[in-house]
Amino acid sequence: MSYVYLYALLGVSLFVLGLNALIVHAHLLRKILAVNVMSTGVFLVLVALSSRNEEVLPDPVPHAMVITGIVVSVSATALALILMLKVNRATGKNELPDRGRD
Amino acid sequence: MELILGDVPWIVVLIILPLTGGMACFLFPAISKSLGLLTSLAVVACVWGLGWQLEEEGAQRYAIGGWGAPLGIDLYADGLSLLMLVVAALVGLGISVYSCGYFSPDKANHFWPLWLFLCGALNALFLSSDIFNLYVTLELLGLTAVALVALADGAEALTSAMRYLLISLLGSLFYLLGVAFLYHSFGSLDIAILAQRAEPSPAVWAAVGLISTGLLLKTALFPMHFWLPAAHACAPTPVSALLSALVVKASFYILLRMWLEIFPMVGTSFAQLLGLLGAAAVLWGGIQALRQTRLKLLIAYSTVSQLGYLFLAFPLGTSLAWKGALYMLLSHAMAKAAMFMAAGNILVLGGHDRIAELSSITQRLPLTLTAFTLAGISIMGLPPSGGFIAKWLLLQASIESGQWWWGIILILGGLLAAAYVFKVIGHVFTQDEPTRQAGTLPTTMEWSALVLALVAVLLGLFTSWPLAIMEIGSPFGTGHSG
Amino acid sequence: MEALTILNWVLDGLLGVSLFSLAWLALASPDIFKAIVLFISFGLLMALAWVRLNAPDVALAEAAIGAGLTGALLLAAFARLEDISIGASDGEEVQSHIQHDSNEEPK
Amino acid sequence: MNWNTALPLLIVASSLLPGLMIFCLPENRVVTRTTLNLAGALLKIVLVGGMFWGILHGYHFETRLVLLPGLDLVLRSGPLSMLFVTLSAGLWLITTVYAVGYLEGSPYRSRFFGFFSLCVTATTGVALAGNLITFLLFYELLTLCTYPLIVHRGTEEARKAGKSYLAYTIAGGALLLLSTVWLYTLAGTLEFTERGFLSGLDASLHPTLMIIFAMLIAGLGVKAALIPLHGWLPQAMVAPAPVSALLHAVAVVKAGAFGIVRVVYYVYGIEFSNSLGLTLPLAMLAAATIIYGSLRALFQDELKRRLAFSTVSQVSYIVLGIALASPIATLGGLIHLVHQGVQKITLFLCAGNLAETLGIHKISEMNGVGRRMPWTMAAFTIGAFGMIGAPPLAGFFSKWYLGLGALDAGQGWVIYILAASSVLNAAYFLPILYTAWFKTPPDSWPAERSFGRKETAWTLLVPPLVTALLTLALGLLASAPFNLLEWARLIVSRGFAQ
Amino acid sequence: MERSRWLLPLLLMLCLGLGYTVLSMPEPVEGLPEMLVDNMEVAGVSNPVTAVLLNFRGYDTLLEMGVLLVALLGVWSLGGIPDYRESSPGLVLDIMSRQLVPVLILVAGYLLWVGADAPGGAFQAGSLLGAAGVLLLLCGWRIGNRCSGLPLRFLLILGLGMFVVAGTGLLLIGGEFLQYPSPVARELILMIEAAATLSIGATLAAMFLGSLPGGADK
Repeated sequence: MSYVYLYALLGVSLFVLGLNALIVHAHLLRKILAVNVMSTGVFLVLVALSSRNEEVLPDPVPHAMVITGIVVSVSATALALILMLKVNRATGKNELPDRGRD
Repeated sequence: MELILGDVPWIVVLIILPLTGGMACFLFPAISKSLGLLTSLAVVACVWGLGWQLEEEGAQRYAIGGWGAPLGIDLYADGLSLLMLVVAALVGLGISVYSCGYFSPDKANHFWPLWLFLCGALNALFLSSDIFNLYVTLELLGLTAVALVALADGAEALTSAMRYLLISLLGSLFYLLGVAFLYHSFGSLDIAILAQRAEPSPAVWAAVGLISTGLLLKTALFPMHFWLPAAHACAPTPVSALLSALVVKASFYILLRMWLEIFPMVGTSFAQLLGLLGAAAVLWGGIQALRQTRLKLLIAYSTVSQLGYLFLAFPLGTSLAWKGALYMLLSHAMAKAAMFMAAGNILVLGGHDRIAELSSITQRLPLTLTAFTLAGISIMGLPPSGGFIAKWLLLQASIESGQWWWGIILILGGLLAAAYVFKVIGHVFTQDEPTRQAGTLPTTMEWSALVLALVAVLLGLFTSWPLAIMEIGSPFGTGHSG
Repeated sequence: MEALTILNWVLDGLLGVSLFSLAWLALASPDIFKAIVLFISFGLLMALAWVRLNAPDVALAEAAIGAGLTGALLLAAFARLEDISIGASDGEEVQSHIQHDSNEEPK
Repeated sequence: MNWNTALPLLIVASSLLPGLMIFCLPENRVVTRTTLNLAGALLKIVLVGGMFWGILHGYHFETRLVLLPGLDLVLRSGPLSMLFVTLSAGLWLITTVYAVGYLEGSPYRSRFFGFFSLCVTATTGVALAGNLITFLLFYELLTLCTYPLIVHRGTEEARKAGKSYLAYTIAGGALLLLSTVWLYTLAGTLEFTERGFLSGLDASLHPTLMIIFAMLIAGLGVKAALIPLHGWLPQAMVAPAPVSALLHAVAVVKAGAFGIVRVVYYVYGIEFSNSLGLTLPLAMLAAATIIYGSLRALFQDELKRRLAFSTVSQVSYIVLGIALASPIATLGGLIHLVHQGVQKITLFLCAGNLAETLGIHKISEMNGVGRRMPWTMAAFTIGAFGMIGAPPLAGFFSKWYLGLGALDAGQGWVIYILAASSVLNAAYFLPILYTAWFKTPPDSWPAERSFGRKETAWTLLVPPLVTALLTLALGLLASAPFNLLEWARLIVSRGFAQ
Repeated sequence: MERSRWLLPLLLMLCLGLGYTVLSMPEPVEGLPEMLVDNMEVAGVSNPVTAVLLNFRGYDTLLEMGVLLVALLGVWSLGGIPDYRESSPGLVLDIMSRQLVPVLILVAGYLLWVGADAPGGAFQAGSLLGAAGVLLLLCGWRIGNRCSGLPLRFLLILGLGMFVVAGTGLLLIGGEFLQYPSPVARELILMIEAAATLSIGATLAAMFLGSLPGGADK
C-alpha cells in the first residue's frame, strides 16, 4: 500500500466533495469553485495511479493529460466567471432561478 | 480525378478546414459571413471526398504524427462516423445559409468564428478514436455551444447558458474520471486497443457507470434533461437548431461507439436501464411538449422525447436496431433543424412564438409553414418520411428480439408526437387575416428550412443510400445480438 | 532507512489531511472572499502534492495556472461582483447595450 | 422505362404533379388552376382506360421501387385494384367539376385543390398498392391530405371535427403499422397473393395471427367506419360538400373497406381466415354497424348528418359481403363497393346543391323543394331509391347477391339483417322525398341565390345528374359486355379455391 | 432539508465505490511507458512530458489551444463587462510590477527554452507571461488602440495557427499530419512552443480583462 494510493483516495474524496458542494450551494461562484475542486480531484487520481510501481519512472502520458486538463479547466472557469457576471447583471441575483439541481 | 481524390487525406482536412475557417473569421470579422458560408460548402465537399474514399477502401485509420495507436492518436472513420459527418455537414450547411440572414452585424462577428469552431469540434469528435482526445473535443464542443447560447441577450438565455455550462463541465469530469480508470487498468487510450484488452473488472464497471453518466448528462436523457428545454428554446434560432440536431447527438455518438466496442461484455441489465430511461424520455418529453404554450419550448421538449427513441436500441442490441436508431438520428437531425428554423422565422416576423396566436403570422409564411409540416411528418413517423423508416426498423427489431414492449413505446411516442405537432398545425386553418407586421423575411431563411424538411421527407423514399453508408466497416457487426 | 519512510508517511498524511480540510473550508465558508483565498492556498498546496508525486511539470502548471491565474480571475470576478451589487457600475454604457439587439427578444 | 413498369406510377403521378403545381399557384389564377385540375383528371381516366385495354390484351403492369432491403414499394394492376381505381378516377373528374362551381369566390382555393388532388393520389395509391407496406404508406398519406380539407372552412366547429378525425385515424394508423411490422417479422413478406400468404405458417402462430387480424381490422375499421370507430364520420360532415361527397362517400371510407378486402382475401385468404373463425365475428360486427347506422340516421334532422350515418351503414354491406365466406356474397360486396360510391356521391352532390343555392341544411327546411329545383331532386330520388334497393337500380343487385350469398354460406340470419336495413333505409329516405315533392314550398328560402332561368349553376347541376344516370346504367345494363358483374366475377373466381 | 436526506448517503456510497475501485485497480499488463522510452530518442526532446505533449499527442495540444481560443471568443462575445475600474495603482503595486514584469518575462523565456530537457514548456511559460500581463493590466496599462485590432487578434490565434500551419506543412512534404522528421524535430517543437507561449499569455491576459480591449467593435 504505497503512498500513491493515499493520494488517489484523496483525489476521489475531493471529487465527491466538489460534487456535493456543486449540488448543495446555490451561489454561482461557489459552484465554479466546486467544479475546480472536482477537476483537481480527477487530475489527482490520474497522476497518482501513474506512479504505482516506484522502481520505474512515472508514466508521462497522464502528466500530459493533466496539464491539458488544467488549461481546459482554466479556460472553462474564465468563461463561467464572465457568464456569471452577465447573469448577475441580467437577473440581479447570483443564483440560477429555479435552484436547478446539480 | 481519382488520383486527386484518392490520396488526399480528407480525414485530416475535415478537421483542419473548419478550424482555419474559424480563425480566418476571427481575424477578418468584416467578411466573416462569406468565409463561413464558404467553409460550410467546403466541409460538405470534404465529407463527399471522404465518403468516396471509404466507399473504395472500407474503414480508414489515420495515425496522426505517424506514431500509431497506443502511443499517438489515431483517427478512425467508418460507416458510423461517416453518417454522423454527413448529418453534421448537411445540417451545418443549412444553418450557415440560415444564419446569413438572421444575425445583426455585430452579433454575426461573434457567431461565425464560434460556429466554425463548433463545426471543427464536431468533425474531430466523429473521427477520433482516442478516449482522451474525445474529452478535449467534448470540452471544445461544450464551450462553443455555451458561448453560442449566450449570444442571445435575454436574462433567460444567460441563465440557461450558465446551467448548460455547469452541466457540461460536470458531464466532462465524470467522463474524464471514467477515462482515467480505463487508462490505468488497460494502459491505452485507443478505443480499438481497449476493445481487445477489456474484460469485466470493478474498474471497468466503474468506468462504464461514470462515462455513461457523464455522456447521458450531456445527451440530456430523461432524468438529466432539465437543462435542455430552456437552453434550446432561448438560444438564437440557428443555435437551437444546431444544439438539437448535432451537439446533443455528439455525446450519444460517443456512448454508442464505446458501447459497441469497449462495453459489449456489460450485462444486458444496464442496457435495459438505458432502454427504460429512453422510454421514460419518450413519454415524458411528449407529455411536456403537449403542455407548452411557446413554440420553441414545444420543439425543445420534442427533442427530449425523440432522444428517448435513440436509447431504445440499446436493450435490443441487434444490428437492425442500431440501424434504426441511426436512421432516427439522421431524420430527426434534419427535421428538428427545419422545425427550429421555421419557429425562428415565425419569431422574427411575428415578434412572439405563442402557439395560440400563430395563425395570423403563418398566413404570411407559406414556405415556412410547409417546412414545419413536412418536418412534423418526419417527427411523427408518418409514412413518406425518414422518421417512418426509422420507426419501422426499430419496431421490426423490437418484435424480432421478442422485447415487443419497446414497440409499444414507439407507437405511443408517435401518437404523442402527432398530438403536439397537430396542436401547432391546427392553429393554421383559421379565418384570421394575415398580420400587418412590417418587414419581410429574407428568402434564404425560409428556403433553408424547406430544403432541410424536404430532405427529411425524401429520406423516407430513398433509403438505400444512407443504409449503405452505415454498412461501411460494419460498425455494428460486432454488436451482440439478442 | 525505516525512519525516512515513517517521516514520508507522516508528511504525506499531513499534506493529504490539510488539502482535504482546505478544500472543505473553501467550499463551506460563509463568506465568498474567504472561500476564494482558501481556494488559492489549496491550489498552492496542490503544487506541493504534485511535486510529492514526482510530477514537476504538473506542479509548475498547477502553481502558475491553477493557483495563480484562476485565483486572479476569481478575485477579479469577485471585485466586479461587488461593483455591480453596490451599483457603482457606470450605468449608460450597460443600458444601451441591453436594448439594442434584434427584435428577437422573447416578450 | 417500358409501359409495363411505368403505367401504374404514371397513374399515381397524374394527380400528384398537378396537385403540387396548384399549390404554387397564387389565388387569383382561376383559369390555370381549373385547367390543371381537369387536365389531371382526364389524363388519369385516359391512363386507366389504357391500363384496362392492356389487361384485356394480357399485359401485366407493375412498378417496383426498393424501399428497404427485402421490402419494396409495389404498384400493381390486379383486377380488384382496377375496380377501385376506375371508380375513384371517374368520380374525381365529376367532383372536380362540381368543386370548381361550388367554391366560386371562396378563399384559399389553391390550397383546397392542391390537397384535393393529393387525396386522389393517395386513393389511387391505395387502390394500386401491391403489398401491405405500400398500402400503409398511401393509407397514412390519405389521412394527412384529408385533414386540411376537413378544416378548410377554419370555423371552430371544423377544427374540432378535424381534431376528432385525427385522433381516430392516427390511432388507427399506429395500430395498422404495429400489425404490419408484426406480420412482416412472422411471414417474411407482405406481397398480396391470390389466396393469402399466411396459410403456410405453422399452427403455433395461429393465436398471434388472430390478434394481428383483430388489430388490422381495428386499424382499417376506423376508416371503414365500423362501430365503435365511426365517431369521426358524422362530425366530418362540416366540410364543404365536394369534400364530404368525394372523400366521405368514396375515397376515405372506401379505402378502409378496400383495405379489409385486401386483408381478408390477399393477406389471410378467405379459406384460412374462415378456418381461423375470424370471418363470423367480422360479419356480426358489420351487421351491427348496418343496423346501428340506419337507426341513428332516422333521428338526424340535418341532411348531411343523415347521409353520413347512412354511409356508415352502407359501407358495412361491403364488409358483410366480404365476411360471408361464399363467392356470391363476395360478389355482392364488391359490386356494392361501386354502387354505394356512385349512389352516395349523387346524394351528397344534391345536398351540396340545396345548401349552395337555397341555403337549406335541414330536412325540415326542404318542404316542396322539388318544385323549386326539380332536376336536383330527381337525381336525389334516383339515388335514394338506389340506396333502398329498388329493383331497376344498382343498389338492388348488391342486396340481391348479398342475400343469395348469405343463403349459400348458410348464414340465414343475414337475410333478416338485409331486410331490416332495407326497411330502415326506406324509413329514413322516403320522408325526405315526401317533404321535398309533396309539401307546399315556403314563400322564401333561407339564402336563395337566383341563377336566372336555370335552377342553379350548370357546374353544380350536371355532376349529380351524371352520377344519377350512372346509377341507372349500372342497374339496367347489368348484363351488358364489360359490365361490372363480369369484372367482379373474375375477381371472385381468383379469390376462391375452385 | 429533504434533499440532503438522500444526497449524503448517495455521495458516500459513490465515494466508497470509487475508492474501492481505485485500490483494486489491476496493474496494466503492457503499459505505455516502455514503448515511450524506446521512442524517446526519435522524439527530438528529452523531457518525456513535453515529448508526449508536443510530439506523440500533439493533436491533443492543438485542440486544446483551440479550447483556449474558443474560451476567449466566448468571453468576448459576452462582452458588456464594465472595464476594470481605472484606480491609480498604489505605490507598492507600481514599484513591484516594475521589478517583477521583466523577471517574469525572463523566467518565461527560460522555462520555454528548458522545457525540451527539464520540467517546463509552453503552458507553464505561457501562464507566466499571462501573469505578467495581469500585473500590467492591474497597473492600468491598456493595449494601444492602434494595435488592439488585427495585431492583437493575430497574436491570439498565433498558437493554434502555428500548429495548424506546421501540421499541414509537414503533411504537404509527404509525412503524416504533425509528423516531425526526427533531425529537425527539436527546432520545430521549439518554434511551435514559442508561438504557443505567446498566444497563451495574450489569451490569459485578455481573459482576465474580460471584455474587448478598448471596446473596438462594440
